[in-house]
Amino acid sequence: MASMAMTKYPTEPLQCWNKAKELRQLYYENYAKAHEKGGIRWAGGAWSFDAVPMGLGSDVYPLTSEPYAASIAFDREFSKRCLEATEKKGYARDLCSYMRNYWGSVLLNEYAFGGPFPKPDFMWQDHVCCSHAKWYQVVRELEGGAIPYYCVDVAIGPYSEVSGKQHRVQYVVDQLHEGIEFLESATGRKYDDALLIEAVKNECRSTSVWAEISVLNKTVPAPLDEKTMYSLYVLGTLHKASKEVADFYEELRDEVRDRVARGVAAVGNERCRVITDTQPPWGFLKIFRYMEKYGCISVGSLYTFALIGVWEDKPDGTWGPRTTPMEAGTPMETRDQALHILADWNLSKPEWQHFYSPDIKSDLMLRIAKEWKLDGMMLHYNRGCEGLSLGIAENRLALIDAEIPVMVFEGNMGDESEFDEAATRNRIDSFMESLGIKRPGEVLQ
Amino acid sequence: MIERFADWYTARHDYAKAWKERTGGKVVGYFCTYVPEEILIAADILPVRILGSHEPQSVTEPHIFGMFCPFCRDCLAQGLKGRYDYLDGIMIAQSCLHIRQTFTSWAKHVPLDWSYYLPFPNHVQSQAARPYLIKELGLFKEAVESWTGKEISDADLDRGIQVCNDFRSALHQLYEARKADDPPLNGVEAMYAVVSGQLVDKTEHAAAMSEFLGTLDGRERPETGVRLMLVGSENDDIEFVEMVESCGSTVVTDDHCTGTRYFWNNAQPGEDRLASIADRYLTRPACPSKDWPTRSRVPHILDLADRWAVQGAVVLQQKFCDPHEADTPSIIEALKNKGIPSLFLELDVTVPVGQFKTRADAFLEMITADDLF
Amino acid sequence: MGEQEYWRWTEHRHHEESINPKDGEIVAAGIDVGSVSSQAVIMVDSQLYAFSSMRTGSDSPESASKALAWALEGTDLSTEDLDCVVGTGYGRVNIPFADKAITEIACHARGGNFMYGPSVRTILDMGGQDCKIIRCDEKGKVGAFLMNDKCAAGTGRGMEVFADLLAVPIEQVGELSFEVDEEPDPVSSTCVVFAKSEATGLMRQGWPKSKVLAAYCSAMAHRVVTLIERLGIEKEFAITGGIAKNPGVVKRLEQELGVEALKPRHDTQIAGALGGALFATALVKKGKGRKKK
Amino acid sequence: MITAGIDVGAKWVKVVLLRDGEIIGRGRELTGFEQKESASKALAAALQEAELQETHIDRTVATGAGRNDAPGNPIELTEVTAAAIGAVHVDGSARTVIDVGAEEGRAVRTSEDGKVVDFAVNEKCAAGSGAFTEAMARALETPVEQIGALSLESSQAIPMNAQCAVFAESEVVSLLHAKTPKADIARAVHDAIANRIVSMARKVGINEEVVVIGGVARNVGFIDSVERELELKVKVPEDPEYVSALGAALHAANTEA
Repeated sequence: MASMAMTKYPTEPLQCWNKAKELRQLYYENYAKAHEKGGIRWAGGAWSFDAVPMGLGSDVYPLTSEPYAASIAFDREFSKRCLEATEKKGYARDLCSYMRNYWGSVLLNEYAFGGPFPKPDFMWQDHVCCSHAKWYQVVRELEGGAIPYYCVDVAIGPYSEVSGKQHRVQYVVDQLHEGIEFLESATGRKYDDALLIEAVKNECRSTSVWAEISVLNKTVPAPLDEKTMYSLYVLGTLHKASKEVADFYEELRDEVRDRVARGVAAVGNERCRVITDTQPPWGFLKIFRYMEKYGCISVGSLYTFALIGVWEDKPDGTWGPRTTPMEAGTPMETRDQALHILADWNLSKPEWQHFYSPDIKSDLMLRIAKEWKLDGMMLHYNRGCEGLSLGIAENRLALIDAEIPVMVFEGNMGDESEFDEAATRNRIDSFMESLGIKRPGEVLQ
Repeated sequence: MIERFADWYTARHDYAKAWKERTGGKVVGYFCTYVPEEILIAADILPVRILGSHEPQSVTEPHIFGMFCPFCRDCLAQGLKGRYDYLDGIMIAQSCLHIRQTFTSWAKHVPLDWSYYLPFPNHVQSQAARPYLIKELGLFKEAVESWTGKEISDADLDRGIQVCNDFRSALHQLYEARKADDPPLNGVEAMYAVVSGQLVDKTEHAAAMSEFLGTLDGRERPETGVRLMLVGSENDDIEFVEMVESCGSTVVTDDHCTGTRYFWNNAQPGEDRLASIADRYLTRPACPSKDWPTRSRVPHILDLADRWAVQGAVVLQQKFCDPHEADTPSIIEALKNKGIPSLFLELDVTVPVGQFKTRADAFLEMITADDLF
Repeated sequence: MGEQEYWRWTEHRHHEESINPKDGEIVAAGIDVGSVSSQAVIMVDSQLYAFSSMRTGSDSPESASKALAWALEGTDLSTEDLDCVVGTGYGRVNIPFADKAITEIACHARGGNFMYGPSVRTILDMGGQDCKIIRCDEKGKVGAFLMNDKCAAGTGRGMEVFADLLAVPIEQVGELSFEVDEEPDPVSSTCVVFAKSEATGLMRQGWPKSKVLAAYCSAMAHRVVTLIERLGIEKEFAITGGIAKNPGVVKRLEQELGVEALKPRHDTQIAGALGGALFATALVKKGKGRKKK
Repeated sequence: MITAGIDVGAKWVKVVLLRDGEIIGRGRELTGFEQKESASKALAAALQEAELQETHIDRTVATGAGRNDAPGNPIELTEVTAAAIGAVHVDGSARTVIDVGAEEGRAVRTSEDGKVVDFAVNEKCAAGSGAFTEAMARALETPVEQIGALSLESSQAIPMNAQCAVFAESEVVSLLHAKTPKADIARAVHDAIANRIVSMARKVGINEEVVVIGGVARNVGFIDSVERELELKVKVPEDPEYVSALGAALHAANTEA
């Protein structure tokens, strides 16, 4: 009854929800069945330059490890077996929990979507956190040492310093050229630059449109809640450079625009806006539903906005989608041009900047707090991910200095044994009390 | 003789302050051994590696999430407690995420004249790394020049390279001596000798070392126990090595960034000084965070084990050190295939003697107990 | 600390009347001073003659001499008759009258080999504060071993904490854990202390003790299995130490491993001291005993 | 107006009755397995002291891990807020509140009117709670209520990491076997848990005054270690274990119905 009484805004389900589910399903099938059609399978990270292998042909299918590992984490029983298989192999329990789930799936030779684990024909990774390159180094060993592997180092310092230091972009571009030679020798295929250019354009489109969608969530009430965004942004982590994803994001953007126009809310009783930080404990997304009882909605996170979204400062001083090379009319006829654009575009990814200083991330969070009209933030101290938890304690201090209420909860995105649901609910209660928001039971009075 | 190294190790802060007093030069504290000390020395700067103090502390929790390694937190504690108040600047060469946080939090909360982040390439096995690093070393050189207001000439660089090479060569001779059936020094002494080299003026250290090497033959030899090598992450923990050797072992070599990885190879002098330095750091025995796609550490470690005739390996790492955790099982496996047993231990700020001594004792019994069967 | 301590194993001793130690060539002793209990074993020419098992006090030399004295009680032997004494366990470094200290790992392997015969290859010893998996050869010599990491989940202590919490004598914990209609889910927490609060929660929900114990025994068995499989299990498999007397853990562990543990011929708690006594005997044969001093 | 504050903790249930802000009754009962019963008993005890019937209570607020088992379908309040309100009431200068109970430790930064500004809770590890000292007391074969005084007799500090309680226990045992004086071990134990707690407190910031509440605050050895680690004196109100119950009762008086 309470929530009924509080409802202020109209809500309705997303039209393109099912399409998102289908795309995801199809993606994992295509990868598994690639060989049936004489196609190629490759594995890599959600941040890999997936546009590059697309130059090998239109029948080349990726499996990106983080979202795959997250799907494992959804299945608690399977995840438990995966984590244990990895531990039994002698790997530490405090390693990246995505990595441990993924390794377990390889060790058990079980694919989360049925059947044995489909071995990739080659591995194509990128490296910004300690675990990225080691991830597939170990996979190659677990798979017998024969799978060709290339990894691009993108840790060249903050993008803000790139201007005037073009050798830093060049370092990435040089590796991408080296990588294309690798791809040709690994697959015996002739590389097609036209396909690469096409893919780069799609990547710029999908990642900038995702930022546009995130911007729409500045609206009160928010048209999307973070729990929903997870299921949508994931497509970008699967295959940001594919036409399907780019097209889907444009369709989604139009629908979200329409929701904004009609004042449709994700959470009807929205009265407290927060964002979270780092990946959530995937097995426990219901904590978001618990927050909603208080009318508290997470409108996103730097993670959901900027893991895939590519951003820039807009003339009016706000944060918005980065202008694509197509819009800017930047020439993209040659392989080298395409690779330069691709490298520069990715290096500007906000979610990569905090690797060099927590201040960069703190500033972004403060900016989001202002532009997205937040009442507070919930930081997930994520034991499962060193990379995104990097500097999180300093972020917390910076937010408190800026007098933004912060709640911290400790957990693990992919290892449920490190998340305590009851304790977390209790923290949310305390946090809501400190924000002066009464518990659901009292709302009627 | 060895006492001098031990004194430098224990009184490192007094040394640095005295050096500053004496020379009027600048002291730079650095994190990670990928920092090109040649360039700092060329600028008459004293580079000191920032290490922890192995005491439990409560000051870093607000700054570094507890899932990061104890070493990076112990180091930050030193800064927050003002133990390095004599530093003029700090710098880091990009490697693992853990120690990077020590640098960023230190730069943020401990007021300093200068700090520098050198985005050292991780893909050292790629052709692309060399031209990139040479340019970065150039930028770094310029940054030092504009800070000190003094140009670094080729002659200066040659001196920096020479000083570091001589210093490393001396340590190599020390390690050569440890190949003997009855090494003239034990692991604790060797640790004092190598780690102090990361804390003091390298010319002074090299001089002291050659003097010490001269006394080795006449030296009364400590009793030789089971020949062990230490493999893993940062380890400057004297108490730990004392514990392991007190159980009846002698540490004869190591693969630590506080040990051989730090001084293993020299820079080859050439026309392009920065290129020589770049090559030196790109080809040194790698930190696991840079050792990919090929894991070059394994053959290197097996080679050390072979040449120093080790009977067993203690594989240890800072708790939560992901790069090492990703290597450890493969290393243990490779050693096993060579017939070298290993004992795995996790390092924390302090050594839980009770638990670790039992493991160490049992490990050594395993290697030696034959005569009782 | 007046109230009953359910978590302590009961104290006991025994000696073999059929053996006359005076006829023996070598009389050797092994003393295992553990964190919770201490055992002394006397062997005559490598035959088990007498043993005692009692609680450890906070003074290890005292506990050691007490255990030894109790083992000798009622025999015609006195400490002077011992040719060699080996100390093991946590207190090993602090047994003044011991000729040598050898770790519980080596001793459990050798003791296990004596107890279960030369076919034993993998030994699980769950002590109060650590859990050891030991690989050994037909002579009982250690080939490899693995111990729990800094998280003590799945050590004997956990079981003691539960016995205390539920006021069930530790000897009965195992049996009681089978008095359930169906196996409950294991307690989720791997931390001994939090498993305790989790158990308290379950009791508050009205779970019977047996069900709570079942949930904890299986959690513990599972934790240990993971450790065992890290080292890799090689038959025959045997369990030493107090935990071997807890069918609640042992049966569940065997089930999950798909391997049966050998049945013990002696009190499994004396395995360490037994191994010590065997080492002591070997030392005498090597001329390292007291007589030669 | 008469209000009741019921704190159903992991080990004890504490009850405070207020008449217009004045304490008129208190009750305490071991929580045990029968949480509901214990809570009612504790309430009954408090009512008896106040010579009142349950029907006289205008509003009840419950806090603590077992608050949902408190009698008289109370308003629920988390431990964090209850601790803040209670601590600031007993000591107006309290800005950093450290609350250490049997199984949880928490630190709260408060405003002068007792509002929660920031808080941190000891994460899933016993090393930062009373359970730790209890386990260590057993290893030391010293009654837990004496271990505090014992550690004050210590003459030297022994660095020990508060990690897994059981693992630390084996350190204690090793130290015992190494003939380390019990007093020094006791201090090492308190230093270890204090280290854990102070780390947590530093997270929310140390703004004097620092007030320590909860049952463990009665442990003089723990307080001594905390003060050494913080390098400042802390305040311990009398009957520190009742402060959160008091906070709950005060909240009951102040929430408009």
